[in-house]
Amino acid sequence: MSIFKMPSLGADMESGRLMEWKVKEGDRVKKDQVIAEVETSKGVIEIEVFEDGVVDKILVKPGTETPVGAPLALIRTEKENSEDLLKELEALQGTALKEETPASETPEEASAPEEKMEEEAERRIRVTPVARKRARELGVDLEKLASTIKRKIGLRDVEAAAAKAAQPAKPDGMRQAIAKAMSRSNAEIPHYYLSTSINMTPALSWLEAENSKRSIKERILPAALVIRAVVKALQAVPELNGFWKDDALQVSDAIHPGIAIALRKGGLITPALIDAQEKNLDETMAAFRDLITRTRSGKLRGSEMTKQTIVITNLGDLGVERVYGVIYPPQVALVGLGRIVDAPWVEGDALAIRKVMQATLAGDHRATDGRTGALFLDKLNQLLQKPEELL
Amino acid sequence: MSLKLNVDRAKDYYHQMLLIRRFEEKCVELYSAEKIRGFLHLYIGEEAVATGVIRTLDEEDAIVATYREHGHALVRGIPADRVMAELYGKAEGISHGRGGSMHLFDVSKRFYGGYAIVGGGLPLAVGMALADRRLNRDRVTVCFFGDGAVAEGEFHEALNLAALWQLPVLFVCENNLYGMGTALKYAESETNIAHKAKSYNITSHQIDGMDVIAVADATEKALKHIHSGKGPVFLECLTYRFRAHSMFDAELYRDKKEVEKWREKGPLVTFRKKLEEAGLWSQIDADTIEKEVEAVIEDAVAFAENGTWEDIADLEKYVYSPEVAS
Amino acid sequence: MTKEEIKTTIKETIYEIAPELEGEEIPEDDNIQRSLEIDSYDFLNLLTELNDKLGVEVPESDYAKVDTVANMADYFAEHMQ
Amino acid sequence: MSSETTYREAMREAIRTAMQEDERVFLAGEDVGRYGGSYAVSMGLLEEFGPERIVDTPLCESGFTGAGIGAAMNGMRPIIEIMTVNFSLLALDQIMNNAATLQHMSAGQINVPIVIRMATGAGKQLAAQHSHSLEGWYAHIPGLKVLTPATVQDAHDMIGLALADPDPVLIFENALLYNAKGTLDITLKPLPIGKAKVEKEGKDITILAYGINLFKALEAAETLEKEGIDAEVIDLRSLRPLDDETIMASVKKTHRVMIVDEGWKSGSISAEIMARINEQAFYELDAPMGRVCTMEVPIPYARHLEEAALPNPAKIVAMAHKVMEDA
Repeated sequence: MSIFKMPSLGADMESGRLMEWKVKEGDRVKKDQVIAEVETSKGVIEIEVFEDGVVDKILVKPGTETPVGAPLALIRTEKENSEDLLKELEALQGTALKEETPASETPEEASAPEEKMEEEAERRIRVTPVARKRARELGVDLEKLASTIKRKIGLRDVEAAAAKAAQPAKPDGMRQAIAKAMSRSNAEIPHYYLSTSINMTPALSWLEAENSKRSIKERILPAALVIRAVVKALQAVPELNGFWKDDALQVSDAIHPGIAIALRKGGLITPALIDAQEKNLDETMAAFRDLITRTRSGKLRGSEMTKQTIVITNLGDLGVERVYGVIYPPQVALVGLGRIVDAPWVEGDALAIRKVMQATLAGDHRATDGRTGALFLDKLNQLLQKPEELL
Repeated sequence: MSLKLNVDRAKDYYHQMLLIRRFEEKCVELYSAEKIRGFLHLYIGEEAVATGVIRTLDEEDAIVATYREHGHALVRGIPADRVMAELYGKAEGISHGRGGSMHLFDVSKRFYGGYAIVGGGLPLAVGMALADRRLNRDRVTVCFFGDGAVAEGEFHEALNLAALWQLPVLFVCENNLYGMGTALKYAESETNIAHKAKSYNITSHQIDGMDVIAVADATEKALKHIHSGKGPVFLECLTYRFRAHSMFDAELYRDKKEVEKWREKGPLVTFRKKLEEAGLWSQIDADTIEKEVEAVIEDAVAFAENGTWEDIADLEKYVYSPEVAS
Repeated sequence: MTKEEIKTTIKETIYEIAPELEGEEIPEDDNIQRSLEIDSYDFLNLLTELNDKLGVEVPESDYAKVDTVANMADYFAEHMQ
Repeated sequence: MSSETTYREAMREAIRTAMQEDERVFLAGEDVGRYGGSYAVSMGLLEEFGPERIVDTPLCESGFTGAGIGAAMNGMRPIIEIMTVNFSLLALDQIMNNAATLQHMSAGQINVPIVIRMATGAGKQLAAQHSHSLEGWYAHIPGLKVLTPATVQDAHDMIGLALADPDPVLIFENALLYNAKGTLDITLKPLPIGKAKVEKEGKDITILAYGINLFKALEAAETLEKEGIDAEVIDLRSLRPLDDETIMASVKKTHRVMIVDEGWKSGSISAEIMARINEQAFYELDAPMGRVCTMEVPIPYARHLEEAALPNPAKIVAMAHKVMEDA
């Protein structure tokens, strides 16, 4: 038996609201299967189960705000019950289980006649007066809201809906999360920065030629090509891909680069492009596309919010030339990519105009030193000079 | 006849009693014509009491009356037109149409109403007298009430307090023998009300309420007693109302013959007889008085007819005093 | 399809790609990416969607010709025939 | 100038000051003089002001209340003490038919500047005939003003406010408060009649209370605070006129309301307040309003039964939860 708990999807996450169960009691589940959706300050995130097993008992009803670490469900697994687990189960059975079970039944019983009444009243939406007023003011569609909120709709629901509509990922919560993480980073991590100019003309020419052969749906963005190059460079210089934990560098074999994705109305999310080392260029582009789409629709998976081994920040679209990033702890490096600009470039003994991009590395000086960083940037440069090898 | 009766006085009493009589007769007519509504309690037959008492008072003395108080109001000098307008419910009425027949007030004449809860005015009169005493004002408060009030607790409470505190109150019980339709003998174990009052240690007299001279005479004596600081006086005036209790009263409770008998000794009849005996009747020029009274009443009706209705926007006026800067 | 209809289609597609712009006026003569904070990914999406709707595929070499709504409409109008 | 004193002493001090300042003020009622007042409010005043101004009356509530009204009509500023609200029913004719109506019936010719004080409330095992809470009932009557001092400051200030008022003012003093201690600052400008007071600011739920229930509500608010519920507690102070403005402002702030009412639920002041909120602030409500009232029984004698019948902090907390949870 194991306990499926509210995951911590970020160092600053304290609780989450279980929005939807994708399984029911008795369902067989597989490791990494998405079994629920949780609403956090960063949006709705799909969460996965970590073991194979059978859903034994669901402990938390949708709509419930639950602290990180609180039990959400019991999964029957082959794992032997450790003493600690037994204790925890016992405690659950003693409290949460007993409380939750009748609690989940009582309201149903209580709401049964109400539901009947609702049917008779052609399913009148129950909205408090002030919520109704605010909904009018804020332009919130109560019918729509009522389709997701099954209980009575109150002021808070309307204001939350309005805020969500205005800013899909609750920027305030996100801003705070970023603030916390960045403050911690700056306080703890001794950063060093290295920067190099990369001639992107060969890469872009190649890519243009490549794209001209493809349908619009198969086109590859320069960003994907650069991600692919960064990943390959990291394979050559693995010390930058991993974590600083317990005063030691832990290099990660898998490369899960967190890709900084801006939300148009403010805020930035860096979900992981999982197992990028296993993906060729097309797969990288596909994963990148998918990641952006899901980020913007608030449908990220829990693992994508927690597994990043390094961050790649590309602010080139905004016209920035150089990015000096702040490392997300406990990661040990961040790659910053600037705008590709036309610049004078010395080739042999001639001056030419080339497409040039500034690549920056922010490194955790506790984990690596400048030499490692330099090796990485050099490798990245080399890779981008032979883009056909990135396919 | 201890009171010196001269022509002026005779004219005055006759005029007052006739004014009440004609005014009330007019009220019956107007009520039947639906000009006056609500309750209308008529004083016809009892004119001698109000006239005898009130014409003897000083103008600083205060009057607390009942819901059968048109007569008292008129005798006190509240203009007949203002009273009539009030009965019409017009804005020009003495209470701007808010009081009606049962609640006439004119503080400028120290006429403090107009109470329609039997016995309710008595404690007020006690309090008014208490105030005069506390403020060292040598005034009397006269309190009129009917025999019905005698059964009320407030009657006893008020008499006790007035006597206990030796207050300047003149209690005038207009005993017309009926509390609405219940004869006194069915309401009181002791029908001599003056006796009851005596038990509170109050100087108390039973007098002929149909004889204005007797009433005035007793009042004069009572006021002397009160002004000398000897406490309240109680006058039980035996009288009779000729009309029903109110307009809507079939008078099943009394015999027409009894009414006829009392009419024979009605205050106007009695007074005329006395004046004739004294040789004064020929001097008072009753016809002229009659015409004067007719004119006053005609004017009053015209005034009321021409009156306006209080603006409904002002409905909530006079619930609380206007804001006073603190 | 008139040019105005094409413009309308372009704008509708922009709203689909960036729903949070809903209600905002889309300028016709400003650079789409810069004025609306549309990044290269969104831009690619926009062109992909328009390809589906209008049947015109814009090669990367022509990106400079479709930088504003007005230019884009001209481009599509020309290539749709 | 502030000092610690009891509710009783604060009231006595206010009466004393008023009597010193204004010859027209006198105090009358059963046992106010020689006995010292049945709740000892007037203790010592007879010696100071004499029997003409501290007037012992016989047991005749209607008589002496009516006398007070008459005195007020004729230039005095009487303070009538009715021993308890229960006995005021014997004076109801005078209060309701005379004091409340004279101004209107006389079209403003007469005003009645009387102050009628009475002890009110249950909680001392005095059973059904000595435990009424009818302040809300009196608040029904136009022409009257109804005050319910809760604090020591108001026990003092409301005497002065009531005497200064040109109209009849009823002061309901909860008998359990006479011994209550609190700060009194006689230099403070009194909050006018008809003004409620926000005793504790909060953002989650408004608790409206008056008289002794103010303290029960404040205690409940403390408990709620620990649970993370930030309650706003308002002392209504005056049940007529009611301070709609302050009530509605708070409703607009918290969107949740409950009322603590010492009276019975049916036709109570809490019902009136709910109705007004419905009329004036319906679209501010985020949950049905709640109220804690006295159970609808004549107050029983036995301690546990009496306690069960009355509002208390636990009931207030429970009702607050109900209102909070009803989202």
